[in-house]
Amino acid sequence: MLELAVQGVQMFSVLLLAPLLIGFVRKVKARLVRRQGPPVVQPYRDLVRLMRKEVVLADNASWLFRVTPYLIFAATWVAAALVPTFASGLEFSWAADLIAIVALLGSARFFQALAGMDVGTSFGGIGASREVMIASLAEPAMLLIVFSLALVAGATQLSTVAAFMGSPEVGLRVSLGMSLIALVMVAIAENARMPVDNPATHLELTMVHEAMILEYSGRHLAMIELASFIKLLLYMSLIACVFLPWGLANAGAGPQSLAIGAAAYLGKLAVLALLLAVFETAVAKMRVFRVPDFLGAALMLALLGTLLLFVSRSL
Amino acid sequence: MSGFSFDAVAAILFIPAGAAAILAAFPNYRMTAIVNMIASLLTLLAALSLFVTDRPAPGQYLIVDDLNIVFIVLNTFVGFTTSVFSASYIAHELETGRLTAPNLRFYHAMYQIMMFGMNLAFVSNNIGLMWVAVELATLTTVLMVGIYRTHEALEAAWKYFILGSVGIALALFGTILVYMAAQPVVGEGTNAMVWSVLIEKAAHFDPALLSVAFIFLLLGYGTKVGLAPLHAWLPDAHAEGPTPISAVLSGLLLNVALYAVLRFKLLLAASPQAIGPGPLMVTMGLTSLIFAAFMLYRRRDIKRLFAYSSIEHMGIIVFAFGMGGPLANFAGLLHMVMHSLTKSAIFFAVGHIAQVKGTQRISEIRGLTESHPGLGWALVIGVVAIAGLPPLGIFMSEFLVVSSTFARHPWLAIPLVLGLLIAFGALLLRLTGLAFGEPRGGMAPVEASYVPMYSHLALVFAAGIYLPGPLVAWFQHVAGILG
Amino acid sequence: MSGITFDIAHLLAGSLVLISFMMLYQDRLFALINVFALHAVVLALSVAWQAYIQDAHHLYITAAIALVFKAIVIPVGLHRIIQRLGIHRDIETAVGIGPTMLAGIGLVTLSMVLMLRVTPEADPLAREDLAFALSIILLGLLVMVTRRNAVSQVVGFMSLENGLVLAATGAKGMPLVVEISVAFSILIAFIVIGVFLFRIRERFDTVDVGALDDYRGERR
Amino acid sequence: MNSTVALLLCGPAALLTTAILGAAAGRHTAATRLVYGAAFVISAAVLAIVAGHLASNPGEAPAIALPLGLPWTGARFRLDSLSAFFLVVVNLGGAVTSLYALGYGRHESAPHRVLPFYPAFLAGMNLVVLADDAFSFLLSWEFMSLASWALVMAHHRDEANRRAGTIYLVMASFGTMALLLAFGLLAGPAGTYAFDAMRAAHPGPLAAGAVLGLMLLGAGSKAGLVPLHAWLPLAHPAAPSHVSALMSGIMTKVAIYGFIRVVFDLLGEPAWWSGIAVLLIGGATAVLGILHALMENDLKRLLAYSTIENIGVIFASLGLALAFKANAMPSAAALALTAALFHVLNHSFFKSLLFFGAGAVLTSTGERDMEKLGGLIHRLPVTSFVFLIGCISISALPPFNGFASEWLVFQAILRSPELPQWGLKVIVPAVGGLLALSAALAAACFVKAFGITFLGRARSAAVERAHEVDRWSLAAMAVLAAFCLLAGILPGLVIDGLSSVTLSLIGDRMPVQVAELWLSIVPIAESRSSYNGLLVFGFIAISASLAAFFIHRFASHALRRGIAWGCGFADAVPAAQYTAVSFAQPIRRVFGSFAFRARETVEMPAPGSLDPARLRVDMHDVAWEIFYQPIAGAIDFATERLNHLQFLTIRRYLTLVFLYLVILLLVLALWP
Repeated sequence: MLELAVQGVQMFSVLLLAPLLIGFVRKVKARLVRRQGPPVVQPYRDLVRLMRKEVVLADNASWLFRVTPYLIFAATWVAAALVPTFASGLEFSWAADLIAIVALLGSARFFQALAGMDVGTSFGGIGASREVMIASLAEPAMLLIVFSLALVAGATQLSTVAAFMGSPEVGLRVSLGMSLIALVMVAIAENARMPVDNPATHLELTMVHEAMILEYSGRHLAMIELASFIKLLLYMSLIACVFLPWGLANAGAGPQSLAIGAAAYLGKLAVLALLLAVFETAVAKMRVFRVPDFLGAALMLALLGTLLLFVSRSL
Repeated sequence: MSGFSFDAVAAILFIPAGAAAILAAFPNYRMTAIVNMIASLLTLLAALSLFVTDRPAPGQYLIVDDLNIVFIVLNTFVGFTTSVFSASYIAHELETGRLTAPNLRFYHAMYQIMMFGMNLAFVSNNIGLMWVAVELATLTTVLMVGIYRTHEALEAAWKYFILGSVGIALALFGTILVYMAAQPVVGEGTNAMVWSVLIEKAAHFDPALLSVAFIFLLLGYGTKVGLAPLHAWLPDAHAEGPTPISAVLSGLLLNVALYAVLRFKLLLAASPQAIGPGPLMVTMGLTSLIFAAFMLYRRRDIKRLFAYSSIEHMGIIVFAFGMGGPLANFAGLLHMVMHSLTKSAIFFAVGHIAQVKGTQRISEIRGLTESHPGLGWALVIGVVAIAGLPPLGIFMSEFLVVSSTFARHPWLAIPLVLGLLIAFGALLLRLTGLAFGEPRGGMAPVEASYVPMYSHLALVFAAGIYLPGPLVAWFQHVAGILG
Repeated sequence: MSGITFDIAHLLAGSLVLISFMMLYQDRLFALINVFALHAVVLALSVAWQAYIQDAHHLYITAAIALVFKAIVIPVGLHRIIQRLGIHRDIETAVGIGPTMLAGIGLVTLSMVLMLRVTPEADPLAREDLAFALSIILLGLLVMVTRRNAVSQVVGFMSLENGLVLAATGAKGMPLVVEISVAFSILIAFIVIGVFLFRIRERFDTVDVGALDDYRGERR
Repeated sequence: MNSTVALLLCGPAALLTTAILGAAAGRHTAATRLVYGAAFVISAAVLAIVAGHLASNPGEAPAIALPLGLPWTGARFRLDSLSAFFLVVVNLGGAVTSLYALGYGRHESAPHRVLPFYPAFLAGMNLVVLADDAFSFLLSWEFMSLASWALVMAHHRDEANRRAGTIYLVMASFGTMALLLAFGLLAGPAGTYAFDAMRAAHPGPLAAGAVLGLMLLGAGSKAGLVPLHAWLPLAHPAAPSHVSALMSGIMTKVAIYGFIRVVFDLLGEPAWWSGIAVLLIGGATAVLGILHALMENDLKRLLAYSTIENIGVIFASLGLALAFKANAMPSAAALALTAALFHVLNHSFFKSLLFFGAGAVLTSTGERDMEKLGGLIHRLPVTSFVFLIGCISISALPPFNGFASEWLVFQAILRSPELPQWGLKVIVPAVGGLLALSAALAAACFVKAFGITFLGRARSAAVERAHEVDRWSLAAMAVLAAFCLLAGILPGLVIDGLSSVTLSLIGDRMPVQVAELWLSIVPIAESRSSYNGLLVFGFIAISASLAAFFIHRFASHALRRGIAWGCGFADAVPAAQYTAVSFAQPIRRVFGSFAFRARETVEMPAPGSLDPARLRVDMHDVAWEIFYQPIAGAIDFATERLNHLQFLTIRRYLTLVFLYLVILLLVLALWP
């Protein structure tokens, strides 16, 4: 029973925390460039405002265009709900392992790209084609990372992986470091952050994610925004639970350990968000056709990590 | 006819001979075609009766054994169907005036003489007699090839004649050598030429003489089999003569020569010290196969195309017999029968096609399956069959040849397979051009019976699916004889 | 058999080979035909000699056939044809005389080597005859392939047949069927060639085979 | 017992009679309905018989030998679990295709060229799967090729189709020759062509290697492995769409059956390296296939190329199974083999579905070129919906079936560290990376396929006139879409169904899945990895509808239609949309240079001139240039040289004979 509760809490906490995280990142970034910046809760306000607004739908938009936001939101949310945040061994964690989670995000992207092409403007096309190009490199990299994790932990089940990474016998492995770097790079690309994409721009020719959702407005846009917030949170909690598994409570453990877990989790998020903000203010956005090199590097790192594992094993 | 009671054997010789005499003297040329058909039918019946009547003991001149009975029946059957086809074909030639009435009488008389010659070659137990018969058949076909008297026809016939008679000479020398090899063992006189006697005593013959003899025989008769590089007469003779003759050449005359080669192969195989005939035949077979396969690509004349495919298949058959062994020999026999039926059927189709389209140039014939479905699809089936695709008979023989060869001598199978593939590519290319696409050329309907064509194809199809037990047993026995 | 008979047979056969060589270096049609006639005569002699020593009387017939047909009828006929068709009288050779002769010598040695491999217990006369016959046949072929002119090819072909007759008669007790067949094949050959020459006369102005070759079925 | 096989053989027999009927009544209007109806009934019947057999006595392998075919072997047929599975694949596909064709066939311009061969094609595939001796197998195999060739040639007036047909049949008989040689090795000099005899005889390592190579050539050329794939994207689209579906969805699977039958069943224990070749070829095929598909603008050719990709995936996991089997890791081998077979089933579903959709587009618009389509989602609502499902499934996205099988493949790859050989240890994850890449590219490819074809605005007038296709076609597509979903959310059932096959071929099976909680699938252990399509599907459905409900409950419903944003300019013409080529451009930039030696050249007009600047892209099919053109050139050269021999003078021919004689005599003279 407790597990079920924990699972529920987890699901909704993800939902609630995501905007806050974005708000926090934005605040920090503003601070770093000596701006006041919007309040941390601004994203919530934006969402609510968008919900209230009417939807302006392009003439040519089809039913797919209207269904997509909900599908994207659902897929992303389910994926996020399956990643251990403050407690592992969740009730439904076995419903999908890491590969499945990646694939869920993939389906979300699939629909987003289609929606981008639905209206029939060139912007949607640009966004969609660049998005799939990025994905076509990010996904294999992600899967190779999964491989190396699975080779270390002997499982693709996140709870197991997390438990293993928490345990002492992990030791310090070069390949894990490589996978971590690769994972970070992939996460940046997947969440359309700098330097791959600029979440703040509206200059059509440089944007990827924003171009796809250019035609969205009102509640639809809200759904999509929320989904992208959740996605960022998801990747952060993924990194957290795999590479910083400390304090991760086991579901069914006592309330106090759960509390500790929650606290640890918030701390990790804060740190990661801080790092992200600093990084983003430090780097400049790269040309679209530099992105393949960036992701190619991630891919190579991941592969290298996988292969190095055998070496380190044999030593 | 030394020492038979009646017979079938006498019949299959005398019917054609008699018919030839009648036809030569026959006043009404319109009737000749029918007489020709009837005679061929009677011969066929006589040949079939060989199964029921008890087999006569081999005499000094004639013999009927398991080996040649296959050939005889096949020969008379194709001879009959061809005569049926030739009736309609020749009628058309008469209308178009390419042939005149006297030509026609001559043509039919020659046809029967040729049948006589071939039958005689098959039943003869005497290597001298066999030689005479083969030459008789050859010379008659020479005359028939030249019958149109066009430049091309004359040239083809002349080429055929010169190369053919050189072949004659070489074969004769080979025969003499065999006699000389036999004479010290068997003793002087006719006995030293009686095959059934020779084969018993072959072990004691002088191997050196036998080897030389076999080379001459292989070249002499091989010229008529059309093995490269002795093939030169074959494509033109096929292309320029009347189509029924092309059918008979490919379907029968090649077999006659092949039969002769086989007989002597047996003789040689019986003498251990002599050179093995296998390697020679394998080499010649492969050469012919690959050479013909390449030659298929640049052909512009439809009949010449299929003439080269005959060379290719003769190559396969000789290769199979060269390989020897029960599987390969079985395959060789089967392939030979199937090839005769298929190739003659193809030539029937080609004859009608050339008549309705008024040309033999491949480039001027298109989309037959649209303009003349009956002919077009017959051609498609024929080519599919000749290319060794299932479910037609040649597939089975090629299956056996290739697989058994690869299991025994992998390195021989590679060129074999390559040759088959190259040839297949060429045939398919041409077939696509002929049978498909926008129809081109004459659209006149065909006034001819499809019966001979489709009956052959039906037989080939049936054989590809099911070989009746007796036939198999019989083939296997012969394959055993061939060693 | 006694030495002398053997020597005579040997002599005749050998001279046949020699005459074949003579054919190789004829460069005029008439001369070629005459040499061929000589060839036929010598053949007739050697066949007759064989008939005598084997006392196989049917061989006399063969000798007669050879004499009558090959030494008389055919040469005369060929002369006629040449005159009627007005063929230019000299022969274009494809290969020079010298190389041809060398090739001829090579062929003779080859046939010797081949026949000497035959086990000795075979009757020596037969072996000698075979060797000579084989060389005559090869030389006849050589004539055919080194001459461009149809008539000379025919002649070469017939000298080849002479070789066959020699071999056949050398073979002891070979049944008559062979001689008959040889004669009759020559007969057929001659008739058909004659027929051809006529047809060719209708169509072309020359029997030069090259002219025929212009009408090859497929032209590029 | 053995009557089952006899009963099953009635199916092909009936189909062949139908073919004869079709040939007889080809031009008659009722013939279409008759033939396809009959084909549907027969396939369904065969399906029922197989199901009955599996239900009543699984594990038994009834066999029968007819006095046909090769005399001393006879025509042997056998129904073991493997053939049963592929029979299901074939006849399921056959039944649905016939259903589709009941409607689609009416638009056929030359029915008399399709009706006779369609049932024959089905019969051929059935026989291949049932055959139990080399002769019957090859006969049916080549017969299948022949029938499909005839179908490709159905629209023979089109030059391209004729070329496709020719190349196809040549490649097919090349493959048959390779198989023939392989069987020759297995049968041995004695010529024991029955499969059970081959099973008994264990070839040596060299022979086994040769057989494996020949099977890769033979089965691979039919299945479309790179570089033997060249015919496939030409031939599959050339046929009428329902036939394309059969060729791409089913016939390639029959080829895979051939490979499994020989390599896993007849060949006995594999050598450890035997897996490597298959793995590498499979991975390369997957990536190259999907890259070609991405560059393609012809809808049907795009689908054909994506078939090549899926074949690559299947072969890769077959190679994995080989490697595991060779190293005595039966459970892992069973996992890999199950993944392969599962993907076989799935691909037969969604590829047929997609080809049906392409056919529907073709009939309603007359266009195959995506650049002339667009906006069809408004004209063909149902078709576009099922096509979308097909696209999701083939892109390996949860919760549909494509993902389930690819997930299994990855799980199998994750067992690779247990392999003893270093080569395999390193190669397998690399191949895994290739598969992941191909999966991602597949998603991109089908975003393009669906987006350009069905979304956006109409690019040609043909689309404006388009209207939804007939009920038969829609029914067929709907059925397949349903299968895609079911196989995706209930993979456990399929996996358990496949257990008997892996048991018979490998001697082990995956753990029983139906027992798992909530029908989730657990390849090894729950702590290790598990996936539950049903639950994922449920979650997505629930949360999506929840979200929708809350939004519509509490947020605004207001909705206004307006023109799309065009940077302030008036509504641009449809031509201004992103085209298929431009969509593929980024990926072409990334992968094109090595995969197609793609080169982009920009021609700028002279300064001041008003001509447009031009961007030209030239891409090459590398495989074609490396493998096929040289061969064609060599043959051309040889024919040119040899052809002179047709034009010699008689004297020269005589010289040939003469020389040949002299040479032979010399040989004899020098004979020891």
